[in-house]
Formats: sequence, structure tokens, C-alpha cells
Amino acid sequence: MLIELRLAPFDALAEVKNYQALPANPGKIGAGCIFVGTMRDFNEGEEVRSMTLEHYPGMTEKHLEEICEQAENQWAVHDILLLHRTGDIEVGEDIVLVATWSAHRGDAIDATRFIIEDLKHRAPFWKKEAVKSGERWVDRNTAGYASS
Amino acid sequence: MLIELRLAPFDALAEVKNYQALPANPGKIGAGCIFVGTMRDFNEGEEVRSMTLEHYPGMTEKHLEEICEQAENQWAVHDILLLHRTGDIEVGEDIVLVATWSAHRGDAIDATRFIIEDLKHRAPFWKKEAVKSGERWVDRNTAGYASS
Amino acid sequence: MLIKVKFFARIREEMGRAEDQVEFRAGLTVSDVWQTTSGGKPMPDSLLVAVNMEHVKGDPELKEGDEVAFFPPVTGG
Amino acid sequence: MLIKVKFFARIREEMGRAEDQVEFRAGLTVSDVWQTTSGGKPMPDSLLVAVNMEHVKGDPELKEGDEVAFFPPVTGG
Repeated sequence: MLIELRLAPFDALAEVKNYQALPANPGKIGAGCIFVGTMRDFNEGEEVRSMTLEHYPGMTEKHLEEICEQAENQWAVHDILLLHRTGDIEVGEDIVLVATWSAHRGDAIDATRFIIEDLKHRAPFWKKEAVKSGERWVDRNTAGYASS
Repeated sequence: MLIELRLAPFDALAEVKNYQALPANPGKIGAGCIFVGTMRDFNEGEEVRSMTLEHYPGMTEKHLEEICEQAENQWAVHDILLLHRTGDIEVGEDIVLVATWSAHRGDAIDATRFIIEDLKHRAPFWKKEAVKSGERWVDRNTAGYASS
Repeated sequence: MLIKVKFFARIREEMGRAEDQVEFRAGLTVSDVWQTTSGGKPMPDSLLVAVNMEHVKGDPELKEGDEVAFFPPVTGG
Repeated sequence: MLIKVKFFARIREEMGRAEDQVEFRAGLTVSDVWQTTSGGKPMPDSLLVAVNMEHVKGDPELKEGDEVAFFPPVTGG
């Protein structure tokens, strides 16, 4: 298991590839589920140019570790990789990576979904967006789905 | 959208990376959900050495296209990549890759899950495993979860 | 006109061939085709059927030129 | 002994500082700390509170040396 906050941009797929080079249980893994959250150029109907992501050093890491431990207790996952950006983020850059590996698809998909949902709702991160009119704090997480 | 059957081994992450190089909606994508199914060295409690995957040329492709169209109708996905191996497969090789991209996490996760579940239950593929005692057809898909 | 018949996986091995043909006649159904090509074997409970590459249930009538496929439960992904 | 206080994001900007300290006394609660450090501002409805880096609800009493953090709803991921 690896959990890291990253101040510098990262390439989510390359991180997964590097991490997978030494699988915890070679041959035992039948399913991997990877979620990548990426910086969009719009939010709440407005164009966004860039973003700064603040966190609570100490608590953020602790919270992410707790989320992953909960996922490990609840599903038969062999391994977890969780990376999250902090600091200044440009459009198109990866913000968060959650990857889990298991023998069976349901465990991996559920665990990945659980981690990203808990992280979105409870992990101490705060986004400040640069929009045309200046800067604004994001007051609430966007819904999980496109509004229909 | 790209849907392909592959007789040769493929590297799921490299395929996603290549495909992403030309995103359908740059800046509009906030979430990607990638599922990778990999050949295990065990199934139904027995050691498996390799596997042959048979399909129904014509119907298999048609079925996969229909699954992806259904997913596009049901969720706000911007793009889908679906690859599936056929033929002889060794332990550790990727069997199936499902990747979807959307503005919001729920659409991507749900669409990916829908596609892999429908594929597992309805797409015309049949596995024959090489085990110690010889060869055996897999009679049913393994459950989605590790048995507890 | 003929009905084209295909077998896959375990069914293909049991039938000893991947393809067959059956003479079309009005009212011919999926189970008629199975009877003819299998030489009267009972249809396995778990047998799946596709007509023109679409899953079908029950015992539908066929049209001239249809392609019927018999196969066991799918196990991909 | 002191209680260490931290503010994040919009709350940090509104308070004009990232950290503060409050003198501990028996029975001191989270809302007491907010009153003291904010100069009597009402607590925002959406305000979240952590004590020693754990989310808390209600208005728990504090112990010597506790760290209290005030922040708006989280928006990561």
C-alpha cells in the first residue's frame, strides 16, 4: 500500500505502471480498478483557468490512511495506491489517483469507489479556483454526476 | 470510442495512455475509470497454467458495441475504450480493459462497472483452462467477489 | 434455402464440428434445428442460443437464411 | 497549557491567520475556542471542526494540549 500527497504534477498511468512492477501478489490479482480525477476547465458553469489545493498537513495523510484501512477491512483487496495533488494545479493535470487490486472485480471496483467517495466527502482538501473574475473558494464538491 | 478484440497480448495501461493522447474532449474530462481484468494463476481452487479464449466472430464485436452504446445512453460519458483478448493467454496477461471518461466521477465509475458486468454475463467469450490434470472448460464466470 | 448453424466451446467439442446447415421449412424453430443437428440429443439446460447474433430465449421460429448459434454460458472478461 | 488552533481555506482567510492559541481551562469546549479566536463571530452553519485531527460533531470539551481546527466543507479529489 502506498499513500502520498504530491506537490508536483504526476502522471497517474505512469505511477500505476511503476507501482505494479512489483505486485504484492503476482498471479493472485485478477482485477484492477483505477480511478483518475483530472482538473477540468469548467466548474459550476464557469471557465476555470487553474486551481490551488490546500490541505491540513498531518490530518490529511491520517485521514487517507484510515480510508484505505477501512477499504481493506471491507473488501478482499490485495493492494492500494492512492496519490493526491496539493498546491497549484493546471487544467488537464491529474488531481487524484485511486487504484486497488484484488482477485475479483467486485472487490476492486467497490473498494476504489468507496475510497474516492469518502475522500471527496471527508478528506481535508480545499480547492480555490482562478476564474475570469478573480479567485474563488469552491464551497462544495460537485455532484458525482452530470446534471441532466 | 474504440472497441477491439486482440489476439496478441496487450499492455492495458500503455493502451490507455496512447488512447488518451487524443482526448475527445480536452479540458471537459474530470474523471476516468479504468478496469483491468488479468489472468490469475488460480480459479475454482485449482492452479491454472494458461488459458484459451474462444469467441464468436461477428457476434462478439456486435455485442461489445451494443454494451458501449447502452452505457453512452445511460451515463454522460465522453469516451470509451474497450479491449478484450482472444486466443492463448498466459498468467499475468491482461484479458480485458474497460476505460470510460466523463466530467464527473459517478458517470465514469458506473459506466465502467456496467460494461464489465454485462460483458462478463452476456458477451460471447468462453475460457478453456490448462490445469494440472489437463484442460477444462470454465462452466460459469467466477463470482464478482472473493468468497468469505 | 438453408439455415446456418454454429457451435461454440464445449458444445462445439461435443458436436464434433463448428458449423452445420439445416434445410429451411416453414415453421422451423430453434429446437427443431437442435434436434436435427444433434441427432436427437436433449438440449442441455444451460444451453444458450443466438439467432443472427442476437441472444434469444424460448423457441422462436426461424426465417430463411437465419444463422443459429448454440453455446454454453459465457465466461469472458 | 495552551490549546493550539488552526484555520483552513476560506475560514483561514476570514480569520486573517492560519494559527492561534487559546489558554486551556477546565470545561473549555470547541465553541468557546471559536468565540475567543473569532472575537465573537457567529459560527458558520457549514463549519467543520477537527480535534487532534479527527472530525468531531457537536461541542465537545477539550483536554490540555488538544489541537482544534476549523475549516469549511472539504472539496478535494
